[in-house]
Amino acid sequence: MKIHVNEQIVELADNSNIEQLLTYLDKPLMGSAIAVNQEIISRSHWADTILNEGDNISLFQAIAGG
Amino acid sequence: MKIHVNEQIVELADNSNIEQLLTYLDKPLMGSAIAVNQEIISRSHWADTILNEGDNISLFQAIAGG
Amino acid sequence: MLSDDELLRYSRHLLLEDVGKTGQEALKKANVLIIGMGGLGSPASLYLAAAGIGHLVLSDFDNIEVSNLQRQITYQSDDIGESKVEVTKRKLQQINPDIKVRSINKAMPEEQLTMELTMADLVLDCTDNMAARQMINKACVNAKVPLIVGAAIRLEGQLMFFDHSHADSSCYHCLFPDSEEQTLNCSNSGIIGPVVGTIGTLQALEAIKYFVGLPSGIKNKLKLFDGKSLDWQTFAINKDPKCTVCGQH
Amino acid sequence: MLSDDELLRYSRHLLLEDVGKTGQEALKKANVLIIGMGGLGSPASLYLAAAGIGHLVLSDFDNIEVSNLQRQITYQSDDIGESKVEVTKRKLQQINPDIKVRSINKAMPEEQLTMELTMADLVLDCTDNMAARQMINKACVNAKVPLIVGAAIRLEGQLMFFDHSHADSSCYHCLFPDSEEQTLNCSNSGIIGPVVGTIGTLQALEAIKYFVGLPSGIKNKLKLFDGKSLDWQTFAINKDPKCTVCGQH
Repeated sequence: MKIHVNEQIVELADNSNIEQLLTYLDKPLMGSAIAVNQEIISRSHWADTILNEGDNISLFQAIAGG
Repeated sequence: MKIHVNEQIVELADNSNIEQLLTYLDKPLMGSAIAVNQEIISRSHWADTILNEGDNISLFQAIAGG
Repeated sequence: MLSDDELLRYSRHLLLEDVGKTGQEALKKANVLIIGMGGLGSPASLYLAAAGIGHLVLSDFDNIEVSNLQRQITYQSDDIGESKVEVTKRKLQQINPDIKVRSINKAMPEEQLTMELTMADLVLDCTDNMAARQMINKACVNAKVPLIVGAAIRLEGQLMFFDHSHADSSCYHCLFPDSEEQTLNCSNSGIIGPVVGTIGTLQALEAIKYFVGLPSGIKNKLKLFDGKSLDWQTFAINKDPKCTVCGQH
Repeated sequence: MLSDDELLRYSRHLLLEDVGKTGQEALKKANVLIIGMGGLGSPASLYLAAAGIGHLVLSDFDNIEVSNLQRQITYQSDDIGESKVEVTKRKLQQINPDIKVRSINKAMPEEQLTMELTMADLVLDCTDNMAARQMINKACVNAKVPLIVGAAIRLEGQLMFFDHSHADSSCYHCLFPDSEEQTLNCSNSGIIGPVVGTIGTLQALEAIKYFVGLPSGIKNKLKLFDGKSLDWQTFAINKDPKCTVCGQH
């Protein structure tokens, strides 16, 4: 299936969950947040959140500065 | 036809132009700007811009303050 | 009650249906704790003092350095070496002699923060490190004090509002559960002044709206600001029932 | 060339790939004319001075009144009665002694504005009335000087960037062709400080980006800010070929 990650198209196996996406992207888990279709998914739900064709994924880091 | 004006649904005669919309809405022309689907339409094109079913119209006033 | 001087000073508020006399009196009664007097705390504290927030408490342990002056608009060159909170306190009182400003010139340990929260109606997190952000969030959750979080680096900003007076509010830890320090901060990654300025200014806006009774558009939301495009993205933050800070653990 | 003091002062810029030494030197060479030292001009001028814009020209004819202090964060209570440009000039020099600041303590007639534009790389419109806005736009179109326009009232803001160094740029008059005064301004409708502060701060951001060579996300665009929801709308402004200011009339 095709999903969008930070506005880039990513081809991913059907029924992948968020943890599998992050492993596939080789992105750091530390300090990361992830949203599916503009809704933040808590870390505790990354393993049980199944992604669907056409989902818009936003992946970003915590900013600590100020 | 149905169009959206500042996120409200407005029922308008087919093939209406922007001037006709403003007359229908009884809105002041002075200081107003109008956008159709996120694009500003110059005052000189209000009479020849025909609206279409489903168009998103934004109508707002110039702000002079600061 | 507002004095004649206050009626003049706040006339641009009194003209607003959304503020008016009632709103101005609510601002006058308000107690706001601002933690961090850097790039976020500068505009946030200036705008809140100007708006007539009656009681401001400022916390920071830093002295002013020349590299702060590129963006921390409260400070001037001859303030270098002085305490940020003391200089800010003096300037806020010069802007608005009607308000009370108290300074805490140290890094507050958790117990002191908890004590301060018993007197605060609202907290602005204007800090610059993850450990402080997690501690402030936890203390605000426990004390049920609303928290407006700002953060910025490079040309990017983040803004959140968690109203911990409501038990169903999500929290900063639901969004960012990692307490470990990020490698990226202003000192090693740089920052454009007006980017952090925009976020701090919006923290002040949300604070004013909170006290005058205007609904916030960003409760349990995260706004991401891209200073390159000037685009904003908005994300809903659901409460994580398993959150070790705000969940039913 | 940057001095050792400048390398320290601007270290948070020098860390940014998008600015660096080249960008900082471009800021140092830049000439910016800011017209209006009110709610927009306050943060805009503070952030540009802090960022190291080498030459700032400030124009306003007002003296400071107590009702300004609710949002115009450059000014303090004991400045009341003094000239806005003189007080701002003094404070900007205190923030950053390395830059040059010149003040124009009057309403500039068109000829003087045109003369000033021969020395300006960029103009910020921070005024508070439609007549001034139309005059500034026309002069910038004719002189081919880029113009960043800010405006705010109540809880609403508007932000635009017209790069008149390009002949195909649209202009303020393409968007708002009416020169007649609007009935709504800050004096009769009120304003929340951080709303006008956000717009002025973003004018400064766009100015900094322009000089360091970062593309603007808002050229020939209008950003509308709703301070109640914190939502932004973006509109494209096409050049009106029949525009009496920028068109081929």
